[in-house]
Amino acid sequence: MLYREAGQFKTSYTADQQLFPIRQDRIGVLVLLAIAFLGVPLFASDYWFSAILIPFLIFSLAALGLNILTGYAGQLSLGSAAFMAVGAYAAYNFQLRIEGIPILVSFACGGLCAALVGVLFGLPSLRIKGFYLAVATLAAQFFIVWCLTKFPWLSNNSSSGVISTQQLIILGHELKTPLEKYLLVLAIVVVLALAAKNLVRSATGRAWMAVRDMDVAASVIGIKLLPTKLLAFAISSFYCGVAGALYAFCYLGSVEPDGFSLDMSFKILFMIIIGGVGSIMGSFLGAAFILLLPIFLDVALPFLAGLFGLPFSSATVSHIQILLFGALIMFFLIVEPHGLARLWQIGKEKLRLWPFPH
Amino acid sequence: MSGRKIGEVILDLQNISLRFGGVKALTDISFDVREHEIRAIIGPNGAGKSSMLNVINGVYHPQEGKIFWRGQERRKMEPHEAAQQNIARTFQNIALFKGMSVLDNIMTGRITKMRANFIEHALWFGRARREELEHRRRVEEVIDFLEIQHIRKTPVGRLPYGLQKRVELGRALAAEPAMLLLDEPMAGMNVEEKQDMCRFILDVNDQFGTTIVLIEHDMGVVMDISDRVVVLDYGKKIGDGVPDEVKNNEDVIRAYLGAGH
Amino acid sequence: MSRKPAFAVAALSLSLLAQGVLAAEEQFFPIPSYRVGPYGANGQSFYGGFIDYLNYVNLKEKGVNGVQLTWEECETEYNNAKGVECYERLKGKAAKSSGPIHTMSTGISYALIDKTAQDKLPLAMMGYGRTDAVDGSVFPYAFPLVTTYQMQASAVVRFVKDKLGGNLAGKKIVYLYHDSAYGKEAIVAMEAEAALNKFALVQIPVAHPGNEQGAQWLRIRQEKPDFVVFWGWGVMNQTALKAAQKVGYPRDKMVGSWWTGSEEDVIPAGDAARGYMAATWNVAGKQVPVIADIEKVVYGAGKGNLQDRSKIGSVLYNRGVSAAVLSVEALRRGQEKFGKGRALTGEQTRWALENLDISEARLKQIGATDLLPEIRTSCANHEGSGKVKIQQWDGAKWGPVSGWIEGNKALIHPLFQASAKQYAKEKGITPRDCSKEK
Amino acid sequence: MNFFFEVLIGGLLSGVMYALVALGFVMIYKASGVFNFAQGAMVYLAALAVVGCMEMGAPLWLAVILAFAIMTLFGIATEKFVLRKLVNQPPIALFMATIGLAFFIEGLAPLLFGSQPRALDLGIVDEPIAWVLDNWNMVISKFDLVAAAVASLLVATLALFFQYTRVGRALRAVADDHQAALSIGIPLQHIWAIVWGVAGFVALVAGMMWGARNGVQFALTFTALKALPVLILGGFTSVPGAIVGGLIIGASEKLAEIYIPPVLQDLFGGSFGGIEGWFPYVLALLFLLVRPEGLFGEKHIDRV
Repeated sequence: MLYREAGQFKTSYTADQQLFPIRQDRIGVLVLLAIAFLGVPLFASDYWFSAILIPFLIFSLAALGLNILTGYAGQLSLGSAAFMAVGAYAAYNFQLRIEGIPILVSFACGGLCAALVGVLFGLPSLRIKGFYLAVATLAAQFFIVWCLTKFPWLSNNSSSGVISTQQLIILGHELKTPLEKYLLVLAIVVVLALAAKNLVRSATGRAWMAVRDMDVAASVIGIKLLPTKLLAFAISSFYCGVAGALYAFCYLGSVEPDGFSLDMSFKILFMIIIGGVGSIMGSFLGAAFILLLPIFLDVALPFLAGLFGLPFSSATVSHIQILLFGALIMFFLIVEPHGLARLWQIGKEKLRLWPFPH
Repeated sequence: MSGRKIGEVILDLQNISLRFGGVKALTDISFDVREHEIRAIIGPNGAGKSSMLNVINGVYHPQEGKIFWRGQERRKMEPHEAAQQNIARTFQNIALFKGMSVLDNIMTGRITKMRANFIEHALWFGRARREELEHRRRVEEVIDFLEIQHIRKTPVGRLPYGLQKRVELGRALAAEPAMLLLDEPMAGMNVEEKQDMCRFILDVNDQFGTTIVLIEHDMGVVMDISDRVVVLDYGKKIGDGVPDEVKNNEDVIRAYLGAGH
Repeated sequence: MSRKPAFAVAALSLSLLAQGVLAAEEQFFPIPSYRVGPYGANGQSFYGGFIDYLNYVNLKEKGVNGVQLTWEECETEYNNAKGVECYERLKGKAAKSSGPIHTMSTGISYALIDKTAQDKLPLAMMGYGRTDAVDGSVFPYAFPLVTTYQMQASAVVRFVKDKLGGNLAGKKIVYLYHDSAYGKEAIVAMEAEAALNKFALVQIPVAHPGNEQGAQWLRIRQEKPDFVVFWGWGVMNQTALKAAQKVGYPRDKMVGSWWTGSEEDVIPAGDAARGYMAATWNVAGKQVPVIADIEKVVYGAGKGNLQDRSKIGSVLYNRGVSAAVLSVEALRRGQEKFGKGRALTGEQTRWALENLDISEARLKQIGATDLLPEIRTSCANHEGSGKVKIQQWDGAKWGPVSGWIEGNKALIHPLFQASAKQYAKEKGITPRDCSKEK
Repeated sequence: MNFFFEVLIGGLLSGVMYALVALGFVMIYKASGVFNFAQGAMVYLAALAVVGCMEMGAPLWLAVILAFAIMTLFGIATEKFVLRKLVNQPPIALFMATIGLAFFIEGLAPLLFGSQPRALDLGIVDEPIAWVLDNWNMVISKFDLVAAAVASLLVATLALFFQYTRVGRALRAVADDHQAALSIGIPLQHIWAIVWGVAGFVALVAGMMWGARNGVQFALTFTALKALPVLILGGFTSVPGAIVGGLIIGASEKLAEIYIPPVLQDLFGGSFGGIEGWFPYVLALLFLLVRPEGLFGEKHIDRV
């Protein structure tokens, strides 16, 4: 009975409306944060920082952004990567063109630019719904990437359109090692995740979910549809934009517009499907799953092949990887359409009763 | 029915006509609603009752006619503007937010009364926090009133039909409406549930003085609780008056018999 | 939120595994390769050839002066983020010893430039990647070897000039390119050549992926150019050839970059590709002695990397071999300096790549004539050659139609230096003094 | 002016190729309400199956029949193992599942038939028609005309199939009302399997035409991206919509590629072009703002 709510009485609405109303959750989150900030840096290698943890956090943030739009406000978008691109290029240009602007301010401005563009492409959402809107967001995906290729000013006239990001200097200290970058990304992601959690439990979040669940009823209650949807587009794009800036500055160090491809948008979409649509935690679980699965398959498949003495060529292994990836997505949708977050919840409910079966 | 006193005309509909493409849904309908009264709209299936409610709270825009709200002519109005003028409603087919809990659904009902912006929400600080507490208190009053304390954290999708109807009423009540539009609040309920619902409607009307416009099929209920009844058939008004008057109206009897009732 | 404790434990165990001790006489090659996705077919031939040659050296001469060659592949799918993950995964093993890293992707190379410099691992970009890295004073660990997009474009223009009777003044050349970093790189070179040779240059971009080029080719028909210089990619190549046929533009008035000149690029276009020309620095075919020998030795021993042996001798297979030849020659050069029979660290390999001297005679000795031009690198010149050949597709195979053509170094290399200088400024790098390097 | 018409006609004929792919989407959406993102991957699989069978020694006609059999089997398997299990899920979940399916096919197809790009020779030379070229100085490709003919034939066949066969009528009934369809006496599952079979057939035709045009290779999956704006323009449920939408998209994107970049160049300087990637999408988007249900889609009224 590790996870027991019984006996935790709420005597005020304040107590009931805490970020994590259940004591075990509060402790769990604190422990998790302690591990992430203090524990991981002690043990993880550079590989884990730069190849897994940093991209995991960045993609979690992007998935969180998409989840706000798709999971909470119910507007399907296939253009997340393009908004990341806006964030990345904007942050680069703020650093480049404004002398002495702090890097964090650049990131925030990158996010704001992405939010602006997001609002622009969110405008059609008043008239267009569902798949039609999804396909319309593809317009954003292709158009934005094209603009970044076509206006050389945006990439500081680099002949190829590729930008190399500036140094990360915070309070006079240059962040160079993967560990330092990891801590920076972690801090930003934690702050934004908490903000997102606050948003979705407030009136803003309720308005989004109302629009998602039944837009006519929402408007009858007094929710203005267009501003609500646009706010979702703006905040979602802001998150994606900041994620894009981090992707450029803290992960790759150099990006080209084509890198923010449709494939990447899909990847982010998969994260929220697998992780759980309409769940903050699901965004993190999904990002972890989608990033780790191919790496796991990469390592495990040749091993398995060797075990059974199958003569798999590298190409075969790679093809099987893609195939399994697709199969797993279908499997998840069939078996647990609410994603890993739901599994986690079921697990918690089991724990509540454990060790008694009922 | 103690403290209730029927007041002035609060809503006046004049010569309303509504068309979808070539189909006429409402034709030249006029009637009024007085403050604090319970006004019923009845009629056979397809008579245009729901369309009438949709016109009142701005979901549909009639091609012809005038609407006066508290003596002022309303221009073309959107549903959320109706909500801001304190008109709340429930729906024939329950229109709750399925993914949210009972508490959140009812909290949503108070959205027009909340002032904090999204930045305050994100920081969960100051006004946002105060408002959340204050409105939670009001919502808990509604929950107490409707006797649904035990299910406040349950996702509405998991509730039985009768309770969902009650939650939907709660969401409308949370807005502290001046006028409440109820679209078949008792459809599909058993006798006990109907009695409960009647009690709630009368209590709302009595305790808060809320004006109620009600669509209902159960003639017994309508005749019992409403002050005045308007009867529609094929999008036209065929009767209007106190229950006894309407009961004896020739057109009304014909329409109902003709429709198989 | 997430379950990072599990991560941490796994991270620890995996990193320990990754940094397992390598035997002293093994030279490790990290290979971030790709065999699936849109360009998977290209990667299969290239990395097949690369690995086959490493195996060949192991089988034939027991490694480089006794140092066995080992490697590990990681699938990048030609995707930048996956490429970085692969690099980070492989780099642990490469800490002890590392051969040059070939990504065969401009995007991945860009993402690795800073990282490799920081980790002191040598990044080879043969004919792709960040071209201003020719200036080794700013990019000590990046090597755009053999030729760059700009030098290649310049060489192609020189070839076209020859074809058109030695004078380009008043002629018109269309530059049809994939609208991406890759396609845009060569624009500066084309513009510089146009100014120098006084020909009219018409630039026509094609949006990715390029499976529709109706409008572009109607425009080319309208423009009536004397030649089309073609910087295509993937499906864009076949589509261009088909579209050229569709509007009746002669294929033998088209010259492409080396990404457009493999069997994979022309076979799907069928008959439409006959007569088409493309740049390359390695000839195709099994008549090259070392290629024939690889088939005999490696495939004879059942250690071949390719399932489909028909690809042996294809342009990209041979290019993979040429990349491996160059890498192995670099190891030899390094061992001469740092000790024969010893594996080289990344830093030592870097020195070797910067001090390459591969002559015709040496190439002949290892049976690799025409697989590579002569190469002589230095701190100031990480390209080392700048020469290509032009080959032509006769409907069944690629055959060379020119000797080695060198791009206009005097025109192009200053562009690199200017660009590298700007990069150094942006990044706060103090360039090395090349006169002090040896 | 001559040039303008040349571009216009070329664009219209390209549009036919887009419509071929879009038809597959429409088939499945009409009958099962599934937005099948895997249609592009199915085009790839079908074309690969044809060249794969030919490489194993089968003549073209046999390869086509075999490929059709493979596509049908594949359709039935998809229905049985994926869609049937997702029946009561929201449409968005089904959409996601088809994205998964697309990945599955992209892994499976090369495993079965190899991944190297190959040519598919249908015996039609893609050259300008000499007579038109001589008399009008206009380039009109033989291959494109054949493609247009094939597309017309396909649409006619589909129309006949829907109009005059029992299965076809059942399919139409399903599109209107799932309950009503049951009364015809064909189980819904069978109908869906048949729909996927038909979509497979459409994919096969599209795959062969595109494969013959650009080579059989992974990039065939991108054809789906060309079909999406066609769908929004024409409406997801309309066969004529797919054709007309295809023609509009094809013509306008070609004209745009020729005539818009010079305007942008005058405005901003620099080099533009390559706008084909996004132009159809933006066009479709603008169109949607005016008519949210597409050209031929049904108007949707919110009922409460």
